[in-house]
Amino acid sequence: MTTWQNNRAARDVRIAAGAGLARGKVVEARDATRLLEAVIRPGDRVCLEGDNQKQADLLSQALLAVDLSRVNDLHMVQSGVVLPEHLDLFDRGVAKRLDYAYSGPQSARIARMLFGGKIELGAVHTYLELFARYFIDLTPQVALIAAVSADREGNLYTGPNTEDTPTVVEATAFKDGIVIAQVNEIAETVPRVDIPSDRVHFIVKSDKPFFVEPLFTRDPAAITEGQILTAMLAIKGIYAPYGVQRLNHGIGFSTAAIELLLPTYGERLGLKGKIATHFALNPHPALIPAIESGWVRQIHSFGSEVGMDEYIRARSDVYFTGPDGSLRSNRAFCQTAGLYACDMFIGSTLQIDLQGNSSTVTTSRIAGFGGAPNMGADARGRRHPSEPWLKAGAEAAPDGAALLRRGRKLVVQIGETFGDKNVPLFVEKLDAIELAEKLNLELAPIMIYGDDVTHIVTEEGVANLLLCRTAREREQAIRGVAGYTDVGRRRDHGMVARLRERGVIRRPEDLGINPLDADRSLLAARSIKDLVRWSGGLYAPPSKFRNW
Amino acid sequence: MEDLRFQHRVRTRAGGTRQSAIVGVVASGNLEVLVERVLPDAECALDIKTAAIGFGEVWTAVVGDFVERYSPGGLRFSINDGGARPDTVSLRLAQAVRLIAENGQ
Amino acid sequence: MTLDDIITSLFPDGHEVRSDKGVLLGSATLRSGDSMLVLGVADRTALGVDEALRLSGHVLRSIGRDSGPILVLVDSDSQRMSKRDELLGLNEFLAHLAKVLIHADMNGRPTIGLLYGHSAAGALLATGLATRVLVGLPGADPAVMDLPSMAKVTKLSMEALEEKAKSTPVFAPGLSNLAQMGAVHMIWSNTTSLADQLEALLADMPAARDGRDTLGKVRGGRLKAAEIAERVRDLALQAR
Amino acid sequence: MTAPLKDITPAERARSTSFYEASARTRLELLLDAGSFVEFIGPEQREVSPHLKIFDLPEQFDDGIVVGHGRLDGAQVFVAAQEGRFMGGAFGEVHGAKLTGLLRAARQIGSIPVLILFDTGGVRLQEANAGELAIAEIMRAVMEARSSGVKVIGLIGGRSGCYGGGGLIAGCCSALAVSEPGRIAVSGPEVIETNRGVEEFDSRDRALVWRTMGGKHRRLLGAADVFAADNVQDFREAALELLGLVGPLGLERLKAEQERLADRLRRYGACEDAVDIWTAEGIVHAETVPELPADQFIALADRIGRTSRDAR
Repeated sequence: MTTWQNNRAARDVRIAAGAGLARGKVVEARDATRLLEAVIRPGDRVCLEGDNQKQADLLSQALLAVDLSRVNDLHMVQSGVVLPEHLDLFDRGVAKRLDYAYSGPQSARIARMLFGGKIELGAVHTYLELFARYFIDLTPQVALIAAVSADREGNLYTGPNTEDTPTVVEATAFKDGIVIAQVNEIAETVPRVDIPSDRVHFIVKSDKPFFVEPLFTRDPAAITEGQILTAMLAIKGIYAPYGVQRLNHGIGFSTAAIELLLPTYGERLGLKGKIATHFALNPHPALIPAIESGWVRQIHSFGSEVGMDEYIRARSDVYFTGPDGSLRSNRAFCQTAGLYACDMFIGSTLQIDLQGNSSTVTTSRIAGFGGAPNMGADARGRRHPSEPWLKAGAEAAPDGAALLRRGRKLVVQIGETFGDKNVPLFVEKLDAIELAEKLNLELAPIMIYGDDVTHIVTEEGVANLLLCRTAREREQAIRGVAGYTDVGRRRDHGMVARLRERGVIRRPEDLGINPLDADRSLLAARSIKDLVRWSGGLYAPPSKFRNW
Repeated sequence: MEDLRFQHRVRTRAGGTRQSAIVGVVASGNLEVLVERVLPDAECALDIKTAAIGFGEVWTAVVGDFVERYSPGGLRFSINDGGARPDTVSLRLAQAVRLIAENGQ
Repeated sequence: MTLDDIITSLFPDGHEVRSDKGVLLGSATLRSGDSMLVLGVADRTALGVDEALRLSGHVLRSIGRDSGPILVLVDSDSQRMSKRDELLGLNEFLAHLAKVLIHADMNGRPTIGLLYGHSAAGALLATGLATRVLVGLPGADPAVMDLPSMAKVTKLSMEALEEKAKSTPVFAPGLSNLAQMGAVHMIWSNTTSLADQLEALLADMPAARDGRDTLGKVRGGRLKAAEIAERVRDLALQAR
Repeated sequence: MTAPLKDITPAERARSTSFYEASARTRLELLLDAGSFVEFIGPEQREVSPHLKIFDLPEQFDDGIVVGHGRLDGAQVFVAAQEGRFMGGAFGEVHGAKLTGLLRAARQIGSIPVLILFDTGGVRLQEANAGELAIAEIMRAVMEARSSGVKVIGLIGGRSGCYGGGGLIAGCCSALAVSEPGRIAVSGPEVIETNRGVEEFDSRDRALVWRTMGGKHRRLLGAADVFAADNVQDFREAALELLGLVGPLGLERLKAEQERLADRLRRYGACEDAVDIWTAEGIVHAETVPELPADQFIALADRIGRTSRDAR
């Protein structure tokens, strides 16, 4: 006779095996490894929670310490490969196969391990893509998650850094999986219930708070004149003419410069209220002066940012907060918002080729995608109109019938022609392609495809790729803003001049910008301390950013 | 270190009366430009000492564009470069011309 | 030579110099019968706030008494590199010691430094380099900056640094380099009586004016300092 | 924070210019009466370090220090400003000799004060012996100048702080003004960490670095006399205030300094952290001192009342 509840029965056996180590749902930290040995089976799909910000660090250490005869050959399905332990799992043989989205700090080691065959790679995803697969073909059998606090029943408060947790728990708990949470404290009551207790099977009390990386803090003191010029070009050359109100910013210094120019340069241009009012964005400290100056109406966030909690709590008109007052972030929803409800993505990258494809991969590093491709892609399923979207669509296809013409999302790559150590931003061939050839990948790891990119901004000017009609025009438009890189110096001067006449390329002087005005005195805040002052003392930056 | 030297014939004399000016600082990714009004009106020269070896072609292009754009006649530029990017070089050169174009000593 | 050998050879007519955890305090009798104030750092002791304050106090207490010229013996580590010392303001304590020595020297209490062992960085500035005449003994091994640390910062190999050190005294450790720079006025012999050499020096003390840059120029170790200082001085005097 | 761009007076410009961020030349331009600065051995003389080429390193035409004279509220002053971004503002042979020469002139004249705008990591490694000796000569020259009645005022608020021998020179000055980001110490954070281990001193814990060596702690200790907000105008006003306050150096001051430092060791010698010292000073909620805005901090420091101007 066919049985239809095998998975549920198997889950109950696992829970029973773990229950011996628990009082109620609570397991002591010292028993965490024994708990994992009890509930995890060889070959399981395991989601070890961790992304570019928060990390279930205690549980990753516990998993690393398991008895290999009981737990091995796991298939890790996780957003972030960020902690050294995440890769130690593969070195030790606890895990074998990997599907992930982001690997920032481990990007060099993960590349070595892929070459060395230590890791069987499924695929590198965007966040939203990996989340989607949790519900189709990569559903975890066990999820190891991180929360701020739990009550005795197992209701969880995930706090400002809620991030991926609801998505991971949804996919696991409702498909007969086991959810184990590490928490910083066990309280009588939690400030708010982010995860209801019936989805949580075990709780491990950690003796120190889970690790959170301050990934979105850019010290204004490090912003250069070149970045300021580039930011001025973006504001005057793109934000203003398209009237971009709903948008997402990348995490680089150029976009931080834009955020800090809004209350000064943007104000002088009379753009307040007309641009940059609604964001899908982490709580960037650099946006504080714009918020305080009344520029920003609403921000939904993927995660939180270290030191911003009190500021957010005090600015609930702007941020999404729970009944307890603290930020509620949600990566899956914010990624969806960035994909469908924003008219612009603007961010930096490491390499751009002649077609406009961009990548943050270098031959020795595989940093993964994170969320940028979801933001930096035209959403083909979008149906609601907006002015910037329609205008961009019209520029791309001026001859199409207006009522049938798709709009276009503005996907802007911003950067300086040369990056750190004089490495050029523009290349003839992306390192990502070389890497794909070396690793025999079926797809090169492209962050943003050239056909999605609408504008490229450098200190040399703005290239509007929507206005290019041929591949050759597109290539010359890119060369035309590539400055003194090899790519830039090999431009066709005549064609670039014609593109400029058509407004495909706009130089600083075409926009009425004098590069000599790009001065740090334009920044609304020139130091982290200035940001603290703007926040009225509510922003508490982490120690590594202080000079007081 | 690498030494580079450029000499150009230019259309017009640089404006202003200042005899010399200095901008920038020698640090990683930065440079100082000392500009002096010491040459005949139709000439300009740039003497560069750079910590970044092998960028002669890029310098040629940067200097060419700069001279074309500003016509800094009569000026000698002496540059100590800590490996600045071309955009920074262009900016400092422009700043130096702006400063020496002021009136004064 | 050990410290005891040195003190015995310097002061055959007697002394009361005591070492307490590396801090030397006391006085001694010169050939002439006059006394000399003695202080210093021994046993390669690091100079921290406590040590510096005891040394400066010793000098200040002697002022106004007929306690003669001042000898500073130096075999120290660097300044003490600790959180506590910096928390308490080590820079002030070291500066204070130097100031007291310089003040005494300018006010009738000529100072002589005797570098007989190691010294470095802030410790050397506050002791030997704050005296009017710094004497080296053979075997002394001062090091403003040690080569391994330099190699780390400059990212050059030790071999490369040692090679460069052959052509210039300007950065590498060692008594002869410091002598060539004009920091060490003379190197005494350790085979003849130190008392004789001290007597000769006291009988022929150079003027209190700081002539170390000129000395460095004459010895070919520091070719620019004296000239630059002189030019700035002249320009500043004209600007009055 | 930035005022909207418009034509502004020099004082307004000085007020809106961060001392920490400004170059040595900009600091001098805005510190002194407008247009009054005249440089000695300026960059066009190209008196560069003769030693950097041994290491194949780039030179700077002024060797990282600007010296000259100008006017402060109409009165003549000598000034020296270190450029903290060129080799960390470190002392080399030429760099040091320029300051030595300036101090020697001041001594000869006796009545023109000297302002030193420190911004230095200490001795320049590539010419360590020359740099160390230059510092020794400067210390001697400061003492000789002060003994002749010259006021030597140190201003500290640059990005390289005032470290190594720079800290010792600062200790020789008649008085110091310091801002919050300014740091004064001998050993740098990394050096302490290397020598003592990260458990004693974590150099990446910048809050720890600043509360151990930073401007607020130095002001509360009495190691600096005036606390300036981080803008050039505040430093200008601090310099003017100090020039009006300090008197000539003599034995009594050195004795008073001995007592001042001995008192510090007695009171705080057993303290483990700056917060313990501030608590011992009677500050409630001492842990919040780093967060205090400049005006509140100045009021607090004045209430504690530790200064050293009669004891240094």
